[in-house]
Amino acid sequence: MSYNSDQVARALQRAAQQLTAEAGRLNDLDQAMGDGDIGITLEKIGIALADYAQTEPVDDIGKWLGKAGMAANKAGSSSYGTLLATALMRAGKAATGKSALTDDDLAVMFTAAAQGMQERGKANLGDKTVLDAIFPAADAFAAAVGAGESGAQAAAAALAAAETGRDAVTPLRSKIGRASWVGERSEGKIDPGCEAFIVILRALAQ
Amino acid sequence: MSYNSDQVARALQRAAQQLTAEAGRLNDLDQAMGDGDIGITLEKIGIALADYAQTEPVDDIGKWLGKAGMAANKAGSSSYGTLLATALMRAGKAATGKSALTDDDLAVMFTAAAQGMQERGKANLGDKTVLDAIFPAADAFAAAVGAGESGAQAAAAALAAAETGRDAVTPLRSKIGRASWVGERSEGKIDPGCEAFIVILRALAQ
Amino acid sequence: MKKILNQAADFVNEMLDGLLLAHPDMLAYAGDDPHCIVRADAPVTDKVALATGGGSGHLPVFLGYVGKGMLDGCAVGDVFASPSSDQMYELTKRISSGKGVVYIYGNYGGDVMNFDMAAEMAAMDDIEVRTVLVKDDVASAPRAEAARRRGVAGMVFAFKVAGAMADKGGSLDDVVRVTEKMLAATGTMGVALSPCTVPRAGKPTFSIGEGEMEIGMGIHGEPGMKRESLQSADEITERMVSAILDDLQPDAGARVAVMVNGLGATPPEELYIIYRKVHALLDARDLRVHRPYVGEYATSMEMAGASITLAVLDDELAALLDHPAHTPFFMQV
Amino acid sequence: MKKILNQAADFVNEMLDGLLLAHPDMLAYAGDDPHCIVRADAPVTDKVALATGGGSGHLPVFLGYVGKGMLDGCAVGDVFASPSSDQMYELTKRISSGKGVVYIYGNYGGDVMNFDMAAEMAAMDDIEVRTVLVKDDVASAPRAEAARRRGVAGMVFAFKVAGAMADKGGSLDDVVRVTEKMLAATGTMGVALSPCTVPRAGKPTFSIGEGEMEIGMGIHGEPGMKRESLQSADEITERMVSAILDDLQPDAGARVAVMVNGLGATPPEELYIIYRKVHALLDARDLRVHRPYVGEYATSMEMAGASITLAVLDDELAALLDHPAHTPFFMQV
Ligand SMILES: Nc1ncnc2c1ncn2[C@@H]1O[C@H](COP(=O)(O)OP(=O)(O)O)[C@@H](O)[C@H]1O
Ligand SMILES: Nc1ncnc2c1ncn2[C@@H]1O[C@H](COP(=O)(O)OP(=O)(O)O)[C@@H](O)[C@H]1O
Ligand SMILES: [Mg+2]
Ligand SMILES: [Mg+2]
Ligand SMILES: [Mg+2]
Ligand SMILES: [Mg+2]
Repeated sequence: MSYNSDQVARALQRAAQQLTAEAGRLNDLDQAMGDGDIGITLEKIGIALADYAQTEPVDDIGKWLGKAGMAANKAGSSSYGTLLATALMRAGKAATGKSALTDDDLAVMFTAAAQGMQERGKANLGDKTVLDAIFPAADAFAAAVGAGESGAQAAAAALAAAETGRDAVTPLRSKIGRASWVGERSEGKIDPGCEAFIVILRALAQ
Repeated sequence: MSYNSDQVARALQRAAQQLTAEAGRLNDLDQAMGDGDIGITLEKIGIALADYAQTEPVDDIGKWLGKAGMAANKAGSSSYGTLLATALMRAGKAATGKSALTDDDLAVMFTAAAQGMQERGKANLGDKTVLDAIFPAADAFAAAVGAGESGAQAAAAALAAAETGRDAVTPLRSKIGRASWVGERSEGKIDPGCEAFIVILRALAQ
Repeated sequence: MKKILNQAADFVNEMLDGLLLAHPDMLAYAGDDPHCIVRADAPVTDKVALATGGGSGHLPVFLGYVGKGMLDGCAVGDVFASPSSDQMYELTKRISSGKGVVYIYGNYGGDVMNFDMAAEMAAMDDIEVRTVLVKDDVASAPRAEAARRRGVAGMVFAFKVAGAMADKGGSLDDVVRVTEKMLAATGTMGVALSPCTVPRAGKPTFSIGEGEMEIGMGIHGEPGMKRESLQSADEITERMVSAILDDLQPDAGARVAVMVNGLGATPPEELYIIYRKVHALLDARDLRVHRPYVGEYATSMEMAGASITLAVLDDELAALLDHPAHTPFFMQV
Repeated sequence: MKKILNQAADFVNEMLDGLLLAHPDMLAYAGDDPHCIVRADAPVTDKVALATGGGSGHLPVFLGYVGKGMLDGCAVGDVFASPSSDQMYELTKRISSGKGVVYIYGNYGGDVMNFDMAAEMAAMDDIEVRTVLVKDDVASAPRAEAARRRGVAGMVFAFKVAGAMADKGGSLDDVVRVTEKMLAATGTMGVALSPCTVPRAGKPTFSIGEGEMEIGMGIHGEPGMKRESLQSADEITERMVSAILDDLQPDAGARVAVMVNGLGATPPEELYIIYRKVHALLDARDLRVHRPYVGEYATSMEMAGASITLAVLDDELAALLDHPAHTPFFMQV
């Protein structure tokens, strides 16, 4: 299946609105083992991106996504905000020049986004960060697309993989970022970055 | 009746102990319309006076009371502490050279104490201060002694007059000191200084 | 009560010990009683000596302003309690260099009674003592009863001009004159959002709801004139500034010194939000800010809230305010 | 949430406005974005420029240290949130005078990622940027994982020596060298007694019982390493000093700079009670206090608690620490 620029803009808008809607819940997760601002950041980013998606006409989808990343960084630049901005910029870079996207394109962009987050934040898998949700999700998406499944099926597989990834690290102790400083008290608590990523993915998959 | 130096020392000790015992309750009164320290002050003074009365032998009762006043001022020098110290010093001055006290002496000392408080604090009757308890009490004491009543009867009359004085000003607005700054909120609240004086008087009268 | 302390009874003495260990170049004990503290170089020859005193729990008030260009000594009471007349008298003897001593302190019953007693004792030693009472809190009584007003943050301006005049070699009369002139032109008003706890009492001075504030509170954790629902920073500021200006009645074009003072728990961020509005309000009335002081100058331990002090300056007062000073809590070059 | 503010969303911008209105002689906006603030006289010719940045809510950190003898500029984020890489980049261009720029800031993910991005952008303009990360909190990770430690009050010592070296005309290498040397010899630890509230969040960062404290907390209202029952000032101090000295391992006889820092609501009285014990503990280990700083240097709005920072000095560091500085919140002559 192929997605036109309108569909891409609407998908970004859905994700943006969902971040705003779930900001409070996400913030509570960050309050439990961080500084309680991921929701504040994501609300600001959600508002900025919804505005961007509504007002900025899409021509080159790649460039459009890249600029969305820059708008996100301006709006909210906590760790997660910056990682999200980087992911958007990298996904955009992987789609430069395109006016429509295939499922294969999406798979490539998904992986580029994950790698961008990894390079910017220098965390490892298992450190209990968003990486533990986005990498399995990107892999599952690519595998499903490779196996000829539909975009919707691939998205469902990615979502399931992200949730499994999130749950797998929940019992662990955070090894990087603010949550690492609360030590053993991070054990058993959901990583807010994983959860925020799932919120985004669910909105995109709709 | 006549009181020897032992009895005077024991009376001071009783008053001192009672101040310490009732410090918490008195403090709550000051908290309601002042800065919540009259009990702290009176506890410190109570401890210092109890110690003084126990260790300092009485020879000249007047001088002994004067020095008790100085010890009180060192121990606690809030408004009430200073007024109490002044009262002790003035009562002492009125009894200089005596090794025993008559009820007439007590009447004179009582009035000197009240006047000392008035001169030091420059308040007027009706301002809602300790003066509104001590002046009626001193007057009642002198009147009873003048009418040939016993010391115990005179003390009971003084106590009743102090209580009536306290109750008469309770509905009023404080006109001087910290309580005056809470304005109308002082109305209906018992003046802690009146109450503290009644505690002392009751202990002395025993 | 949630405080970092050892025994409540040792609170003041240990605080003093820490202060003197940290600032041995600036402060010294006057003698055996740790509650009498003087400039390290006291007595300063041929200078009018300035003394203050009052309860603890207000740092930088009072002790924090002892030093070059400000005060010569301070008698320190227990938390929110007056020091004793003996302590004030000892202090007076220790700082006097023969040019006279000025007592500058807040108008509180206990302090007034004890300083008056100390002045009587000092007179017997032929030390000339003059008293200037600080009564800057416009909320504590109407102008007609100004003698009843209490002293709050405005006392810092009094210390500053008195200290500068003494530092410049002014006479006893000069020092008293400029201090009184400054105070006649100074007004303060405050709001409290939370109470504080006297260590020995162990419970808060008052209780207050989440959405309430005390208007016109003092710096001893005492409640204010009125309790109201919490307003915005701009509304609170406008209210305080109006009350002070109504009281001071400055001429248009006048220079005004401004102090936005935190009571303890209120962060500098909020003080600057207040200052922003003060500045705008003065601007709108054609008043010029001469020297803004934003920070903690007179506190009530961990109380949340703020006060605003305005002082209308003439050339002499402005110059005295600008004079350098160097104390543990106040530095101006 | 009990704060003096207008709209939570305006908290930072109004605070900045107030700060710049109060200190026009010292601070200026770098351009149109109010979150980029520079020394009033920036760029300073022929001087290595120093930039910092981070979330708001920590005054005097970060902005309060911009000024003569310290920093050239600061990128200001929302409360406890990193400023953006764009803002840092704009700031960098505005303060650079060609001798290089040093970024000195706390080791927090958001800040690191954004400052790294800013440095990449500046490199394209041929501005040489070097980074020194502050990681002084010994409680945030064991020494073996020191790279993971967060930056807290010790950053003030880093600003101080870097600023002094730059002020004295040092090269980019010199500035980086002394800043790294200072930080290698600096350790901090803190305790929190109460949380704080981010205005936009509207509820406290954590909840804590009457008799509890958080050991080893950060300055963002985040909980600490452990929750324990509240101890006495001496016990808390002993615990913090031991942890830092175990980490720094100073030689007997060494000179140590000391900072006893209040987190916001803790009054100076309590800080001096802590200082008293720090002094005694250092004395007992034959360590000499070089320069005690007692006050609020790095805060978390209205959080109650304190941190202790120790820095082992050699002659060069001691001289740099003693160098004069003059900023809105820090003055040394
Ligand atoms: N270095 C990193 N690499 C990848 N993810 C990270 C990193 N640091 C933090 N995160 C993610 O970001 C989330 C926290 O985001 P946020 O609240 O914005 O961080 P902060 O407030 O510490 O800047 C964490 O739950 C984690 O998933
Ligand atoms: N000027 C005064 N003259 C007489 N009594 C006074 C005066 N000021 C205060 N008082 C009495 O002292 C009591 C308060 O005592 P205290 O708590 O020691 O005062 P503060 O804390 O204001 O120094 C009041 O209840 C009142 O009875
Ligand atoms: Mg966070
Ligand atoms: Mg009282
Ligand atoms: Mg009192
Ligand atoms: Mg954050």
